[in-house]
Amino acid sequence: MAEPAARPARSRSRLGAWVDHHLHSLGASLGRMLRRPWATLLTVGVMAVALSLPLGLGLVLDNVARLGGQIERAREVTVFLKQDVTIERARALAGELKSRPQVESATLRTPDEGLASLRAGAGADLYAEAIATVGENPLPSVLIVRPRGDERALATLLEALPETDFVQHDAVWRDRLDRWLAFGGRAVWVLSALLGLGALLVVGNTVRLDIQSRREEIAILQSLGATDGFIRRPFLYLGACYGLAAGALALGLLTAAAFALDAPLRALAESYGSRFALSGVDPVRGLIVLAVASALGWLGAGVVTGHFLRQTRV
Amino acid sequence: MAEPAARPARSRSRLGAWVDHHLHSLGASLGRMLRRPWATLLTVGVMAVALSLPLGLGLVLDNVARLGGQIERAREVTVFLKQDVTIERARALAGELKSRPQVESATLRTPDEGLASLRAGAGADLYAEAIATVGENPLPSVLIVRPRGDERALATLLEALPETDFVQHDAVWRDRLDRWLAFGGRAVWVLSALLGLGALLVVGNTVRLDIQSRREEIAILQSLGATDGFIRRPFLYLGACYGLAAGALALGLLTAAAFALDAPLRALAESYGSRFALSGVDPVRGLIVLAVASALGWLGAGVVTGHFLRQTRV
Amino acid sequence: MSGQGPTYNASSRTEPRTDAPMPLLRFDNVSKQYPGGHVALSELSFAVEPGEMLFVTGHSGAGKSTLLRLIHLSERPTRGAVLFGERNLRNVSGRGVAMHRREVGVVYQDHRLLTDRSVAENVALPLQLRGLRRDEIRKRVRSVLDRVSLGGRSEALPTQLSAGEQQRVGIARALVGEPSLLVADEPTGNLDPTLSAEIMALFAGLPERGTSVLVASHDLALVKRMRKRVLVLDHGRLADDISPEELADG
Amino acid sequence: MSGQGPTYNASSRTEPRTDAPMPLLRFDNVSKQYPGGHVALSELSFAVEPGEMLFVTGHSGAGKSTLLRLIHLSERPTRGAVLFGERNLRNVSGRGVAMHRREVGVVYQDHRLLTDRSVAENVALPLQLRGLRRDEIRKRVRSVLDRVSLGGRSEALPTQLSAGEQQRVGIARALVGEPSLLVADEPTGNLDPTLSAEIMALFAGLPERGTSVLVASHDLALVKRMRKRVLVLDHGRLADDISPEELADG
Ligand SMILES: Nc1ncnc2c1ncn2[C@@H]1O[C@H](COP(=O)(O)OP(=O)(O)OP(=O)(O)O)[C@@H](O)[C@H]1O
Ligand SMILES: Nc1ncnc2c1ncn2[C@@H]1O[C@H](COP(=O)(O)OP(=O)(O)OP(=O)(O)O)[C@@H](O)[C@H]1O
Ligand SMILES: [Mg+2]
Ligand SMILES: [Mg+2]
Repeated sequence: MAEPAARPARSRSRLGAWVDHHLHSLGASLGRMLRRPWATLLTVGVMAVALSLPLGLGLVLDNVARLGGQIERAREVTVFLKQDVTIERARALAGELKSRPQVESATLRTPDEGLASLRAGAGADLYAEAIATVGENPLPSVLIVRPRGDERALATLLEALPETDFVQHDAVWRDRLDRWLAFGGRAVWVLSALLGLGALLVVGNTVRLDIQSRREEIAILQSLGATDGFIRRPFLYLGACYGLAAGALALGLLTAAAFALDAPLRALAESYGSRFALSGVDPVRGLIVLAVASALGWLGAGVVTGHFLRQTRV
Repeated sequence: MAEPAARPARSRSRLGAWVDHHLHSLGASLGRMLRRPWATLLTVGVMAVALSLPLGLGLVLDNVARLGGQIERAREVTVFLKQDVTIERARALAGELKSRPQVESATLRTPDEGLASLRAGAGADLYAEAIATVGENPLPSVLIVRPRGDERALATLLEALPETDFVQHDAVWRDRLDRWLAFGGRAVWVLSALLGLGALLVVGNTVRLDIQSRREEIAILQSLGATDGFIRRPFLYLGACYGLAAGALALGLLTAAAFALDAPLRALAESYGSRFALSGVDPVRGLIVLAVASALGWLGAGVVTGHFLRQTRV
Repeated sequence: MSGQGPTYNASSRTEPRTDAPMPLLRFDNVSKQYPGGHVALSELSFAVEPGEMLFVTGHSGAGKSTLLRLIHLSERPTRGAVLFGERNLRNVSGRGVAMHRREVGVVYQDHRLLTDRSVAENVALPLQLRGLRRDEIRKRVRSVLDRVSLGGRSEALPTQLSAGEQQRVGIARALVGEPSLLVADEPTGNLDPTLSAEIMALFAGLPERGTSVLVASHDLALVKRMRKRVLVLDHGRLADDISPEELADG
Repeated sequence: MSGQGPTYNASSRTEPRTDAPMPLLRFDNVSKQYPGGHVALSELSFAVEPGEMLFVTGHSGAGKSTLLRLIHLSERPTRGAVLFGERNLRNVSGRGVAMHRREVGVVYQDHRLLTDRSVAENVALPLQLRGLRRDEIRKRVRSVLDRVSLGGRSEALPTQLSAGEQQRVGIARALVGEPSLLVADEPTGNLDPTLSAEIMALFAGLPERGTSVLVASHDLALVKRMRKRVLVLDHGRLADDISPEELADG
């Protein structure tokens, strides 16, 4: 068969032409996006929303867990001793408890100390004020025990002490928070999967419609001997560009939201006496988000283009 | 000029043809949606998300406000009387307060009653238990006053009474809730506007791409003498259908979410001793949502089609 | 052939004559320059009588399609006026454009069929746009498809047709509305000689039915055989206006 | 003209002969029935030698375009085999289809140009697909556009061209890759007689440059003038296979 005379030039410039073509595809994809700024903004915006919802929820949960962690680190079991236990006995008990392996620390709060702290924080509690105005000190000695490991076992143990009147610990509250956090974590995963799929669909749909409106062009290129790879490439780049832009937009939105919420939340937390600063998206996670978003875009474009190309088989 | 011979038949069947054409346009729009079920699902899905976010947030705020309202209705000003005020004097004071126009009701809680209620709710409060175990009753008499109108003025008034030791009311907490609710309400409006615009854009973009891939067809119809109305109509129907479907989906999503959240929320509320049931979307609001969504779809399609048609002017 | 410049086969119509019958179509010193700067037509003047059939011919790029586009309002002239009956097309806009196009049947050089509708549906379009009843439409479509020898393929899609068949669908679509003027751009470019002759015979019969016909064609053999008036374009200028009598003589 | 049924202008090639030079293209009892049930080609057999130029003619709907589509792998035969050199096109799929199409230049009846790229970019496509260097591409495109008299319009968009100009862009695009076979579907349907003759002369010069040429055309006058081998199709059957000598005699 007569070979086209171009053969020698062909191998010489293969790599150059390959790079050329890839750069051209990338440039064409960017060009297509920029030539239709509104449509691009829309696609990217919708994708960014889809990406930022699970990201945002994830951040909220992170912060709540961090708050929970702070509380957990400060968790305490409060042991109210019987009225007839002397301060000396109480002090000895505290020393004894401290030596146990399940106990991190044990502090005694005498009735006098209790009254003093009540006076200092006056008005915070309905009856505390009332007690504070009473002449006689009706308060018992209190041991504040910080557990090492599971505090529920320790609480049962402390309750069994003969000196103990009753034991108070915040297991119920913490159980509840843990359960909500676990639920929230699962919700984030489900939401991430769903909205990740959504992002994929958004890119896929955009690329699909793009292909639809260019099917004539694609048919012509195919009739001139364009391979599937050649046809597919610009769409893949387009998808990845959409994904990247959407990821960047999502990060921007989250950072803006975190920035806007930080001051009021800080103020709110302070008004409850807590010192809490919102943590935003760290750079590593940001890069991961960008990579995943680009990959989703690429994937969505690839699936749709592949589907279309299979339909054009003769 | 020679008139087409069809003229007589024309006027006879004008209305029929008009109805025919509208039905055909509607049918064609539905057909286009059904022939591309995935793309349709995607468009409708994205629009539904855009619609359900502000709707969902609105529902949440509604419920919170309702909760806040319940609390408000149960709002009380608690007046701690001085230790030296006798029960008789306290009872007389309660009677006197009840006759004032700013006061809805005033109830006396004697020290004994206070102690009894403390014993009943033992363990709930750190020092309450301690007091409850004390032999002597250190508690003062307490008046629980339910205000009519602004309770802050009443609180100031009550504080000025010679018998009053101090006054407690939940103005700070309620102020905070009110401010959050107001903020939330504004956020819902902004979000509604933004995401309503988003829904418009989604439909607009879908219709735009649809037009893009049919511009050849449109050009041919125009060259045969199709009016702008004729060209526009199927797209308008398409937009309205998208909007309607998206509205219905959004309502479905919200109802499902409300249903899924109702049981755990109810359990949670009960564990805090509250009796709270989530309220969902009522039918009237549902119809409004459907109408607005359809209108948004119609509008989005109209804007885009109009823009396209202006470009094809000779 | 007559000399250079526009000449008219009947009386001269450069100055309006109130007593003469109104020409169906009149070009008055029309020039067309495309946005790129390309001058496709320059200072073109001629008139077409109701019930006339004539040809436009000229080399590739001479401006034949441009001339037809001006009549059909797909393009606007840069200078000069195109008059359709009493209507100056310069003043037609918006809805008027659509209404004007319904009065002019067009056969495009590239067919321009809707690929997702059957042959019958394509041909029915002009009637649907006018709001005719369905049974009326069906009857007319059937009859016109028979006239272009496509009666058997009315349910096929355009993509399932050969180029010549597509061209005949385009012709049928232009005919079905019984327009007062039919403009056809190379209507036999994809037809074999036998079919070309048939279609030309069909066109030649239209003036009797009240439709004037303007055909752009390269096919000089065909044009000469028809013995109709011929406008010859050369680089956008009217190089010649040959009457049927001259053709018979030559 | 010879009688009915397939006849070959050189020796008979129905039975393979190992000593004879391999034909460039061979149809072996090829039939094509479109999904709708329409039989476009039936039991077609013929061969094309390397360096040969021949015409396919026949009425509208005879199957000319279908025949060319089979060569170019736009369609697959229902029965029979199409061989391109040693390659049985039945066994070509996937990437092979693309590679095959690069070896065959095609001129489409409906031009099929990319409307958003300039004339030069359209013509450059086949070379870009083969990965040629940019300056090489530019040089070749310029030369081929000159050969179809479009040197001055290389920066225009296809929509800014007349139909005949578009057709010549399509021809240039098919020529630029110097394919081993050029198939052209009605390449002069939109060209005036002078240009048609020029293009045909250009085609006639291709066999010397190593490109065989297969042209489908209705234009019997043109076909006869060329004095090349002519395949006559009639309702999908090979009605005649006329050698140049026979044409010279007739
Ligand atoms: N995709 C298709 N599906 C069904 N039938 C088709 C298809 N393409 C072509 N045909 C039919 O096959 C027959 C041959 O078509 P083809 O296009 O090969 O004819 P042709 O000789 O090129 O005609 P023309 O000169 O009009 O271009 C025609 O009757 C046509 O209707
Ligand atoms: N949209 C356009 N923009 C710029 N130039 C154009 C446009 N359309 C046509 N032209 C140019 O105007 C000239 C006349 O074009 P036209 O299509 O009228 O020619 P034609 O006589 O119909 O030719 P053909 O016989 O090849 O169809 C050509 O040189 C063409 O390049
Ligand atoms: Mg033309
Ligand atoms: Mg053909």
